[in-house]
Amino acid sequence: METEKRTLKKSSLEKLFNSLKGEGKKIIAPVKKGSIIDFCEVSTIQEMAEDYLLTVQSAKSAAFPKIEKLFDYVISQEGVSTKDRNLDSIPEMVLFGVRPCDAFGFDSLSAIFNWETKDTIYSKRLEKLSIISFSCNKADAYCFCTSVNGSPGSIAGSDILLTYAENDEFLAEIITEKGKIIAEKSDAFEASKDIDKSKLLADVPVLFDVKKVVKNATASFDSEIWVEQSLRCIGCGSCAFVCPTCACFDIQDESNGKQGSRLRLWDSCGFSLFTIHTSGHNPREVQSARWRQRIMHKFSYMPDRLDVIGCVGCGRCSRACPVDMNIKEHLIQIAKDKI
Amino acid sequence: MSKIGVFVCHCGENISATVDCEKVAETISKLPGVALSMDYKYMCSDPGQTIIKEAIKEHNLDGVVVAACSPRMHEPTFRKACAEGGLNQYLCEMANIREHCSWVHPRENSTTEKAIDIVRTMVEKVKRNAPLESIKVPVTKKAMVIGGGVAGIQAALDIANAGHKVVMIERDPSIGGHMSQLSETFPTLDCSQCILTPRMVEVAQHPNITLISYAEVESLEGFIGNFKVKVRKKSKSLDEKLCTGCGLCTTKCPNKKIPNEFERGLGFRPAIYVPFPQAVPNKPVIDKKNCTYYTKGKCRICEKVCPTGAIRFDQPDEIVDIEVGAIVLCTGFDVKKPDFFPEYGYGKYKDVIDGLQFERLASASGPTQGVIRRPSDGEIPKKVVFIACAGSRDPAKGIEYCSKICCMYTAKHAMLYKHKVHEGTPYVFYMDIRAGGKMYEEFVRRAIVEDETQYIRGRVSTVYEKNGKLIVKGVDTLMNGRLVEIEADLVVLATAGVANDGAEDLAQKLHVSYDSYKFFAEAHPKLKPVETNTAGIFLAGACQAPKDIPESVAAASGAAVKVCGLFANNELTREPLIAIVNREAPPLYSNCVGCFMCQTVCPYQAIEREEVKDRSGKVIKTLAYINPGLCQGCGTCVALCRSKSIDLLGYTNDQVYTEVMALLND
Amino acid sequence: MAEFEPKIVAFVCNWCTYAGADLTGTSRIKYAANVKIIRFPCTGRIDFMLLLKAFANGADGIIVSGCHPNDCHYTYGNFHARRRWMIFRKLIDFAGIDINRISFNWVSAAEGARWAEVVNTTVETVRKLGPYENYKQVALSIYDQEDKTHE
Amino acid sequence: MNELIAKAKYLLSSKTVDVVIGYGKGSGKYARAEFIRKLDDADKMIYNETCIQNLATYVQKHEVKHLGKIAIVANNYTLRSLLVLASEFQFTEGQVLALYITPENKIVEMPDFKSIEDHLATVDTGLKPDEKEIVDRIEKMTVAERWDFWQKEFAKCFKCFACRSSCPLCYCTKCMTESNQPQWIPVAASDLGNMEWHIMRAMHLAGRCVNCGDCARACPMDIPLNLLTYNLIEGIEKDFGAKAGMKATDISTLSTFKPDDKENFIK
Repeated sequence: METEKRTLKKSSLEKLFNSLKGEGKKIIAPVKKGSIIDFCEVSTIQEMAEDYLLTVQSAKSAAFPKIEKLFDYVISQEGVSTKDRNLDSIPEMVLFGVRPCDAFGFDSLSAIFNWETKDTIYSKRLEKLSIISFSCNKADAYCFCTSVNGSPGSIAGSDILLTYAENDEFLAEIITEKGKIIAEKSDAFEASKDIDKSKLLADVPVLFDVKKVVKNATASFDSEIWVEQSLRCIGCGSCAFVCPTCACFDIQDESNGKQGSRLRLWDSCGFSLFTIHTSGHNPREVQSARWRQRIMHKFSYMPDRLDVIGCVGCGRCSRACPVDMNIKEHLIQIAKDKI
Repeated sequence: MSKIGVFVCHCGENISATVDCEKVAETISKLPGVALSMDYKYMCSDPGQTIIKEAIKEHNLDGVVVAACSPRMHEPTFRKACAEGGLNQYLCEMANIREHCSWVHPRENSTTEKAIDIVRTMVEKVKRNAPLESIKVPVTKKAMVIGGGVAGIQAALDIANAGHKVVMIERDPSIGGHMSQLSETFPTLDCSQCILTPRMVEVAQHPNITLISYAEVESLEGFIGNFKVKVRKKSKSLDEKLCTGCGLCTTKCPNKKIPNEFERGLGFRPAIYVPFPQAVPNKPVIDKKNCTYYTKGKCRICEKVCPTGAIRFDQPDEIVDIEVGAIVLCTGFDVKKPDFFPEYGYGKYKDVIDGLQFERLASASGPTQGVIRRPSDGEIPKKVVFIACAGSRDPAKGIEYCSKICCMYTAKHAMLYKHKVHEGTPYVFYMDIRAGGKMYEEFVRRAIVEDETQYIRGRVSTVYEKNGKLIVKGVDTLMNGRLVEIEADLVVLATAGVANDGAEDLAQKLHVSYDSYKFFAEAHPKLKPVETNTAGIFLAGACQAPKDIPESVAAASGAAVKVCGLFANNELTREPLIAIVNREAPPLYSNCVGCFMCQTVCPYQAIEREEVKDRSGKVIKTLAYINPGLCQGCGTCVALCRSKSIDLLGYTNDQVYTEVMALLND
Repeated sequence: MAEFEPKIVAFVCNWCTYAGADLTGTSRIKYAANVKIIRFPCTGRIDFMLLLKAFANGADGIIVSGCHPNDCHYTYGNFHARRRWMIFRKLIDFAGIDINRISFNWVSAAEGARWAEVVNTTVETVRKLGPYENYKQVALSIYDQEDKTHE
Repeated sequence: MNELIAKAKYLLSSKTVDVVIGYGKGSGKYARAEFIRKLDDADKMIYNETCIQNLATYVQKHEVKHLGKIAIVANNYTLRSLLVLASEFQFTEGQVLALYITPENKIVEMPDFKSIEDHLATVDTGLKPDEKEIVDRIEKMTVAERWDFWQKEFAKCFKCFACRSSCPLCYCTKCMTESNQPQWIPVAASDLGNMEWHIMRAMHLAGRCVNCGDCARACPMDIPLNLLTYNLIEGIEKDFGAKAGMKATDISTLSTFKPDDKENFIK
């Protein structure tokens, strides 16, 4: 649908929130948890973090939780009987106050999960998910959304995008049907005023030409650069786990021997055993090969096969990295003519 | 799915009285992987065992659980039955529903429920059992006896007479040990030399015994059945093949004033010498520290006089490798040195001597031809004071134990003295008289009654010299602590028996453990008195703790039997319930990262280093390797291993983990 | 309401406590049926993870028992185990696990009566403490974890 | 820090080592590890209060090992980690040259274990007062409070294993949590999986942890993992008089015993 512009008074934000709550939706919003800010379920708008740039974790868990039950099983003398999970148990959820980069992240996620066959559970979660995002009016040195086809005010992936304007108002963009329904039900929005959105957004300079990254990465499988860049990397999974677009998972059974559940769990290509074969052979034996995989997957394989970039430039991986593997720097380096 | 057979035993009424065996069998029959579950009155009876054997064939079972008594009772029985039924015996487990259930609980549902839990747990375990083959280790049927004292001699002869080769290593130039220094022996007072010498000769002449005297162990490698011992043959400066033992050299040696060790310094010997007349082998060695040629570079008289030209001044030490299957340690003991008793003036006053010195004085072959003469002036002492527990049972001196033999030899000394010096008076200061042993108490009585030895129960505080007499000050605790002062002509200390110098060093070379007194430690104080905790290495005699002759000999024969038992088969078979380090395909090779924290927890030194090499021979990885010959299967390394690279067959991680789950999840 | 019957697992060594428990049986000494024994060659073999696993699988209490010091069939196994427990016990206590639910003992092959006593006292202690609810909840969490994603 | 840069250049040009592992300016709070192999790169090197990562972690890293002989900028934690690694036969004397930087910013070369041991013997390696204080605070809680405290913390964990990867002593090629016969620890980052993982990890560091605190710093969810090991370090020193990483020949606390180890809970 055509994006509708409206206005939302800051004072009406709670009205919007409560109307969503009123519909019995599960509302997930940034919350201050001790020293960090993370996405948590909230029941009042006051629980939301006052002032935040980004949460430590991305919003992906709303559609791709760190643990997803696929089915239950029981072993008896007759054999194994399975019980599919009940999709109706998946709740109506709202991501409230996420950033455009997070919303944008779901595009790449969906591209992966619904690549050849549609992933029912993921899609069901997405279907029941509404995203009300807030544009960024500030950014930090790790942000680079503008270099990867994103923007602090991008509407991609959101149902409603709110951009804070002066005099306690938000410029509200109702992007989808879902958004429209929410807006109508809430009755919190007012007629649009003529506001220049671009002035309200954080300034995130474009640092590299992503097309060059794609071109160079694809052309440099055997480059020394991967070794150079990854010497510091200690092979943990923090980058992948906070990433909005990392979709690698592991399938595991949890059981007490007689009955159990099959689970889908987050996994990371950075782990040394990620690709190890039963034979003992590991096609990505060293960390440099795993680092290359991480970059190539996002900037070569995904554009090539799924026609999306596997990165939204949120910079979470760099913030989370214990050894300061700053992806922005590495991408700038890769974008250089010769690598 | 596995095919487990479960056999629930009523044990007559013993189990069925409180456990509903039918219900147990019936419930278990519903478990996944259970092909057959039945109950029977007496599983251990012949018909019971036959049922199992036939069921294995009929249902083609791949695991058996016998729910009956304790595995400590009948596991061997049922494993044997399974083996006869064509099932690997380690695929049979027992569920203990008698000792641990029916006998300790009343007839209630809970008891039957518990029985079901126990059986279910073993069913889950046995599903994860692997067929195991007992370990076979080849055995080198040759023993090494280290130490040529009476214990060593006994052990060597027993093993040799059983038809096995024996190599005897003796540190000194001659075998015989302390017993050869003794005059008479308690409680029979028969001459020590007379009973020992024939045995010494027998050793030398025995076709199965190779005697290597004047030699010491350098190092030990290998494990039970397969030891490699490096032995240093100290240079005797002599070609033993040429030497006839005529002894001319010893008479012609100009340097004759060297204190004689054998005589405990009460006599002298030349630089080239035979320790004592009945020495075996009876060929001299040159004492390099005292030989004029070695010290000053000239002399060589012995070389000149030797009729066969056997002297070899340039002879080097020789290192020989000897492969043996078992080792018997008989390195004996020593007695406390003079400096240990300043208060008794030992080392200060010539006439304060120790027990062994008295033995020499009393010995017909000794420096005084058996006449008791005191060292200072050769006078015959009129009053002799024997001080028992000189050092022993004295925490202040760091020796808390009882040296055990002193009470008896002190009584013997008193008697010998009295027999030789009728007018003399022997005094004995003692703490307690410990005369446990056949005819021992009677012996001490004789010393007191017939030979009028004055036994004074009390300690001696000091001994000092006053105009030619030794004043012994002590108390008589039986006369409520009355001070006693004796003007003695000779004082004999029953010095504490202690571990040999270098015992610790030897123990470390052989990987046998030793106690805080440096005596070698037995594997179990009651049930394994002659074994060490290194399989294949045995103990005999006073290297373990002070022992008298009969004890040493008994222990020696015990050790010899253990060795013969080991040699009874060409291979030794061991239960395969041992730890193993996992192996993976390259490039990992194993989960083991070679931290070797397991090495220090192993009580058996079973964990070795194994190097994984590439084709070029370059070491890629160093891994732990567990020697199946040494591992006893305690599993301490398994629990410690962080990467879970070690597992214990029969109690694998998978098995015990499953047991926990099965026990708690019905 | 029926009295709470705690589930208790006993990790014992083969040579002392297991034999001791056999003796309890041969002496026909009665004790609570709540305790079930798992046999190990030696206390040194008992992995600390197994204790956690017992709780995770619904045990309310645990008994660990082996040879008295110096009596170990393998000479040192129980000494190593003792150190392990000294450290592990402090750690899990610090992590908020209730160490009163774990009873560590030395029971020799001759102490049949003592085994019965160890079992009965442990059962009583744990019965007073009640079911180990918060651990059970955490253990079951695995099956409904996804709902806790945004807690 | 020019002295350090000069030292690095000398070590490289004189072929004493093939790589100098040091610190360079980071993009965040902390300095980052730099692997200096070319002389010009040495100019990147810095040393200041932001340089706290325990670089000993890299000594075990496959790619770094293969760079050749290593010089490593070290603080006391790094030195102790090196000695623990040495006592566990993870590298041999002479493979690693430690460049210890004194509080006065003087560089001390420590080419062998003895020099490291002698130095450590002179420094205070005990828990810092603030560390003690936190441990005491938690110990003072009731069991229930401690349980809640840790459950809240563990719930944050998503098993990225940054704690493990950042720890110089977590060098197993296949961690216990990855051994799956049996699957000791649930793979899922569930409450149980997380608790068991963190307790297991702490236990595997008992008597080995040198208290560098990198596990806690590495955790993206800010779980105070180092508290678990603080608590162990305290107890192990009290009960066994042991302290990790003081000698290259040390035997780890859990790999040995004393017949007279004193406890009060085994009945």
